[in-house]
Amino acid sequence: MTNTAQTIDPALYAAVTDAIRAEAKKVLEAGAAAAVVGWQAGRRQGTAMPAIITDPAKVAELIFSPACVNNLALYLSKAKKEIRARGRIAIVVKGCDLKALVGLMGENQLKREDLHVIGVVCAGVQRAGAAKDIPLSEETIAGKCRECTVHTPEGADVTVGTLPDLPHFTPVESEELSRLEAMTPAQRWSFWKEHFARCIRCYACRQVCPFCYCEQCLCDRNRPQAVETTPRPAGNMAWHIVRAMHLAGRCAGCAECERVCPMDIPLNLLNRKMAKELKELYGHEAGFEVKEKGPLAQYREDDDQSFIK
Amino acid sequence: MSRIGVFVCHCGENIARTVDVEKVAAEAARLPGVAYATDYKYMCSDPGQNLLKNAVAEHRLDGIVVAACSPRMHEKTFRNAAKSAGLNPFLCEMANIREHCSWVHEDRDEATAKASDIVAMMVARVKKDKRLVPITVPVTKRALVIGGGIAGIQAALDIADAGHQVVLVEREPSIGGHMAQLSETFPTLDCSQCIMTPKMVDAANHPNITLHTYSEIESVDGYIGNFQITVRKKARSVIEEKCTGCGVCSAKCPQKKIPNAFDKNLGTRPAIYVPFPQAVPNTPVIDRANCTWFKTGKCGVCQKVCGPGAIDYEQEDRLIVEPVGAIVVATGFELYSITEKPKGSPIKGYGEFGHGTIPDVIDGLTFERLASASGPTGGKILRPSDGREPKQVVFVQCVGSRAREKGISYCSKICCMYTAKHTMLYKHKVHDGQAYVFFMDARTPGKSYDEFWRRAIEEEEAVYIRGMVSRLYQKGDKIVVMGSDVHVGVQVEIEADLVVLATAVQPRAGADTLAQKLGISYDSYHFYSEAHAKLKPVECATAGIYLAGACQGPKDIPDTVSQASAAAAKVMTLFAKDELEREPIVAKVNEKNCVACLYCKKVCPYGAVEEKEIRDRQGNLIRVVAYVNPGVCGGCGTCQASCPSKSVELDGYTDEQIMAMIEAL
Amino acid sequence: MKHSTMRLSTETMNLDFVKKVEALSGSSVRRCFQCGKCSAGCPMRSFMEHPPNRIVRFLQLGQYERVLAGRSIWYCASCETCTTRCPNKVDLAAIMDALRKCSWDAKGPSKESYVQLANRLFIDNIRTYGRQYEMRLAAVFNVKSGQFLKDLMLGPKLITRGKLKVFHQKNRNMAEIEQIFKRIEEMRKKGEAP
Amino acid sequence: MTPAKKLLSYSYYPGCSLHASAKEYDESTRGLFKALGIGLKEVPDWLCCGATPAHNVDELLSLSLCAKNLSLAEGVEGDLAVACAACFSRLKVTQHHLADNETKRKQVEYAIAGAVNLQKPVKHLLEILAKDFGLDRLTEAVQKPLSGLKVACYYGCLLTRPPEVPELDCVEAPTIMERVIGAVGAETVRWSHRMECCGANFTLSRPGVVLKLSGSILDSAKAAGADCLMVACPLCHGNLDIRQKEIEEATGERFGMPVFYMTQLLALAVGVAPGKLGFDSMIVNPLPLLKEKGLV
Amino acid sequence: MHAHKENHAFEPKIVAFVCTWCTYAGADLAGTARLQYPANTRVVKFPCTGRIDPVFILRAFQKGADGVLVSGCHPGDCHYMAGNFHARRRFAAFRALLDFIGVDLNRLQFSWVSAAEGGKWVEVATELTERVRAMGPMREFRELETEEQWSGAIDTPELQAAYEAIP
Repeated sequence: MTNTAQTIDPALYAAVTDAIRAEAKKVLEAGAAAAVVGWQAGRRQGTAMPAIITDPAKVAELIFSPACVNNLALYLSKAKKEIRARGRIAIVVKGCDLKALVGLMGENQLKREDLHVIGVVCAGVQRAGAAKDIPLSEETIAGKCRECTVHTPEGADVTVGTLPDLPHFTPVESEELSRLEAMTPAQRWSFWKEHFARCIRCYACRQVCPFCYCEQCLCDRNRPQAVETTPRPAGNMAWHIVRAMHLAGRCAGCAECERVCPMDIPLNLLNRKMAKELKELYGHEAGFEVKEKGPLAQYREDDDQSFIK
Repeated sequence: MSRIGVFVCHCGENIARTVDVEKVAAEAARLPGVAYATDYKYMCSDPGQNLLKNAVAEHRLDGIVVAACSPRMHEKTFRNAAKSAGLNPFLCEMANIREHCSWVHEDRDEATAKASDIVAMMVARVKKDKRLVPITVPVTKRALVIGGGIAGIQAALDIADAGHQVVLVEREPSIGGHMAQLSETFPTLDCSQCIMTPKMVDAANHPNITLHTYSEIESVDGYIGNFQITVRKKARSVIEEKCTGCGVCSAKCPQKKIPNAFDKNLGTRPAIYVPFPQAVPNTPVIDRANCTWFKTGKCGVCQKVCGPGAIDYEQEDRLIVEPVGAIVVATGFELYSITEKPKGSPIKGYGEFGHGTIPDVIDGLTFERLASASGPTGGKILRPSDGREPKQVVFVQCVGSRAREKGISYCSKICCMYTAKHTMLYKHKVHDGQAYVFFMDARTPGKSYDEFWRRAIEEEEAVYIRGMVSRLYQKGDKIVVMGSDVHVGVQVEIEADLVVLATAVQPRAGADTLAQKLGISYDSYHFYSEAHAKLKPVECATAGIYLAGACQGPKDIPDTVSQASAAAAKVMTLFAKDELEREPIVAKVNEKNCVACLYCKKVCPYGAVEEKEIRDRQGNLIRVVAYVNPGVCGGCGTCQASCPSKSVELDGYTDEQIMAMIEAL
Repeated sequence: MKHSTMRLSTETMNLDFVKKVEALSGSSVRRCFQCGKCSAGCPMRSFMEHPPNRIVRFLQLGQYERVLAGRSIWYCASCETCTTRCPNKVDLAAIMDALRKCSWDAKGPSKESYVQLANRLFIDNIRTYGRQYEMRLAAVFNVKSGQFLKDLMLGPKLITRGKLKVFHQKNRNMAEIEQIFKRIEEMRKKGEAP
Repeated sequence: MTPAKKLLSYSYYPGCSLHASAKEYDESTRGLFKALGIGLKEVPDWLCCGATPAHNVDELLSLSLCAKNLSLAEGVEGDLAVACAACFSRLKVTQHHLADNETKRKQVEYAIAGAVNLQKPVKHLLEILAKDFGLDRLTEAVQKPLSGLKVACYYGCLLTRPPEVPELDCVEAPTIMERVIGAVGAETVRWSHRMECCGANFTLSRPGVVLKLSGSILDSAKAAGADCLMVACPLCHGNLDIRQKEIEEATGERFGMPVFYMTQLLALAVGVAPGKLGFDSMIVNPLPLLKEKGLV
Repeated sequence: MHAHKENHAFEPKIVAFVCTWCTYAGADLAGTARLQYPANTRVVKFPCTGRIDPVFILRAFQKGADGVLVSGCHPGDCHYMAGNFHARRRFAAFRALLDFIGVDLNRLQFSWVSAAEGGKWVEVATELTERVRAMGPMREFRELETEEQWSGAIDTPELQAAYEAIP
């Protein structure tokens, strides 16, 4: 599997782009979907942005490239919810995006039969701020993609692309997680305290998260106020704790929150940690199958209670 | 601005001794929103309650905090007082400064400071209290009684006599339970059958009682006043309506040698049988596991000989739904068996007593069948092994009971008395025989009980040996009993002809499964738990369900009958009202914010959450939200803690109320 | 002492001793409710002046002198029948071990010296040779107990059948054995072990 | 039916008696295992387990001696096979006890200057034969079935006690010996004194005790119609065999009941030469009985 | 007056979130039995541990609690059948999160105390109080309350004075 080259062959993305276009054309023309949610080229060179295509003539706008970072599941759970009224929707998903879709199905937000899922084989996407239009390498690949286990999405209606040999990437996220776990609580506290102190409460993390689909966020409520809303350290700490807790057992690790954070807070670390704990405690992994009940909505009588006196 | 009244109780000296109540009241008066604060010697007394009522009127109070004992003690009292003063009762809260403060701390300053904190927290809470209206639900005035032993029969008769319909469900083919198996009963030695059979017939003939024998509870839905019970009527293979009880089928059945469980397998019965001659109903049942027709498809004798054509080999289990308003659980007990238990069972058998392999080592109930005039020996005491009359009989008490090593640490309560009875019955029937009893303590509290036990020793000459038995083993046709007499400190060896073990009283197998269906709690032995050991001994913590008899703990017949009548009285109290009021501590969904992730539905232990479709005027589906059925909601609040957007709230424990308390810290 | 009145007071009940026995044996003494099942099954009961249940009873009353002074504890064969059958999970065999240790440490106020002597020789044997040499054990026991002629007839029979070794080889772990004994003594001296 | 044959191999702790008064137990064990193709490797320079005298007066010493032996056994591959019931009980109790009690474990670890080996499975020969090797295979290996021989299996105290420790079989009504010897064709009698105490280590200090207790065991076995006794403990063997003559003198009753180690009978059945089984070192001569039954 | 009372420099604030059926009743029983324990605990009553939102624990720390106790019915004894089972998972996850954030878990205790376990209530409350007393005040959350944005530390005399002034 490993190749000696240090970069990912961009041929994959071009092939996938063609396949997406063909599939989109097919489903739109056949009326199997009212719209296709995918990516199109961004205004600036080497960027991409979400696209909703309804006209079969415009399928050529769809692309797939290392710049297609967005998790499109968001566009079904809240961002462009209104398009769901049009009928069956086709959606282009990377493996990580599909995990979010699966989670949303378990939470009654989506129905499988309402979707035509076009899975794309993905070797990785760019990290935030990486130089555009060059092949992905140790320098430019996103953290989550380095340890990706879902390059090929499973359970889509069609899956396009063939995975090339991949170079070995340093697993920076798990290394960072281990580094934090090895710290004393006091060290961890000051680590997070420094990061959270920078938070400006722009809520980009919330906006971009496919699972933050509540009509009214608990953290915006003022009767009672559970979390202070001004961007002060106390409220910031509370916000990030509540956010991580609410995503525990649900977050599928798309790491969009971390990508969009203007203050570079390593938010996906929290999500990864909770996912790891819930796997260890209850053997739960989010996003692999549609489960009626997540790990925190069910129990076993013999669950671990060694921490309870 | 709120107008809260704070009333600090001295509880005589109970609170005032360690808490400076005046200071607590003075500090409370300074809290924002407190319009009035005072202290009084006994708030729960009449003058105390009047003080509260007058203050509500005088100071136009819109919330009350009574700083006194635990709300578990007097919340109802003060809420009623508030109500009679014209205040919504749910605007009255109690600050527990007795059980949680004055009684557990000695330092006066610390206790006073803590009491003030507690009051401040409750003041903060009461400001966020909402007016709540009790929920009313209609009552179905029909009762279900589970178990047709003496407990169930008594409860059913009492309720039926009061004019209410009763559904009596019994697992076995006949009602009667253990009492029908007994010979005589202590302390009067009257014949069990003679006092039991009339009651069985009464129950069967009572116009208000519907009897389902050979039936089990399949499922239980609903709640107090409104249960839906599904009863599984097992296939009897005999049409009850047609059968006349003539008994020809049993007489002609070629299978005759099936051990009769009712006689503890001492006697035999045919494959189509009634368990005992006095059975009610007197309708036989086919034991399909042993019936030649069901095993081979050949025979059919019973069908041929049945005049009324009541035999139906094709009969299947039937499910019957019975709506009821109250349930009496009276599933009784079974005896511990000394045989080796399967691996994994917490109960161990008695290897030192031969694991049940020595034929002349029997249990107390087997002895009852031997002594019973309607039993397999016609009331003669004969050994199971060779049918000889035993001349030396050893009784061993506390087998399995009071033995934590064997997995049971409780006293079975009835064995001391029935063993004394056994020695007497034995002496009456075998005049030249000698009874020995190994015992630890003779526990004979009860009217005429100790006198009865003494009579066994003094007049019937039973030899009581205080000490336990280490081992039993067969030696020739005798059983060697190795015991000790701890009074004289020597080992005792008796070569017995028959050994009778007073084995422990245990709940029925499957008691836990039934409890799970009913939603009632049980202890580690699977005895059902009453709501309060002293003050609510027949109620379950689950409203509308009551306990009678040995399913709740070992009991003799007088206690069982008393408890059964008590349970019946509780049912009648419930049925005296047309509607039930219950605390409105239930969850409500904020439909505006709910996004129907249905987390609440997934965690609800009561299944109270449903999906509700919101439609526009044209009937188009707009969206789906969660809906909590207030009749079914138990009020635990797990839904609210789980709801990401807090779109479901538990009345009485809202986030606002709780946050207010935390913030008042 | 055997028949004298038992005067009970907080002074005469030595509950510290009971706690020590409980700690050494890891078994509760209080839990016993005197059902007598231990005594009923005890193979050695007829050799003891106090039946096992009474030993526990004396302990419950803090009467340790009566326990240690008697020969009962030395006549226990460690067959564990009592422990096996106790309805209350009182580990009487372990309590007996603990009592013997207490008596042993106090250089034995007991009447039963033969059993103690045999135990002592047995342990000495381990310390010296690492293993048991029954010939030596028996011979020394007979010399020390003054029963020179005991089992006189058995000896030759056993030797001719190769059952008693007259000679024995040294164990290569002898130094370590000595260390084990030494370290245990050292811990005891420091009060780190019972 | 028979599971695929696997090569079994064990480390072996014989214990003091098997090198002296119970040498026929040792010899027959080795002979039996060799005949069955089971490997047996003696732990080098093992020490006395301390037996009853050690735990009687000094639990810490007893635990330390056993712990030391367990760590010596670490060097030899395979589960630890133990023949003597007393050694078996002590080694098992040590593991059981020290797993639960950290304080004691620390003390023992200091005394033996090393960690306690709590993992090494300690197995009595019976367990190896009945469970690891399997009764079916044992039956297959029989060359000379012991048919007609009525055996009273005598368990004594320590094979199954204390409860919850040896886990060999039911603590009150074990059948493992009957099952094992039954597998090679012997007939077993039902009798009452299978688990009564023989008098144990009082053999030296208070022989009178032994005469009484072992006497009633012999009595009971005889009454049940047994030809011989079968034991798995050198101490029991000593009391029942070596002192049988004295018991006869004391009670005036004649038993003449040979007392076999279980391995002697099993080895005989699987075809080990009788000369290698130490029958000549038994005090009660078993040869007349074995000849009568056509076994030698 | 009470000669045996020790004077401590620091009296921790302990908030106890308890269910009404088991632990609240257990604490009542401790009172009825007149068992003594430190006066630092403030009880907030819930119908069930299932009702206890992790946010409350967080809020309690933010509002000055030095230790938090969460206690309910033993598994299988829940008045609402399964509330405590759900709570158990929720708290297992939440404490892992707090630990990862850097909160010393010695300040957060979970327990099962039944209505019959007055003694256990006393034991749990005492143990937590004494443990937290030895640890000193919960500085972490309190410091956050005083800090303004961008200020990583209390580095001006004014801020220091303000911090000292917090009760």
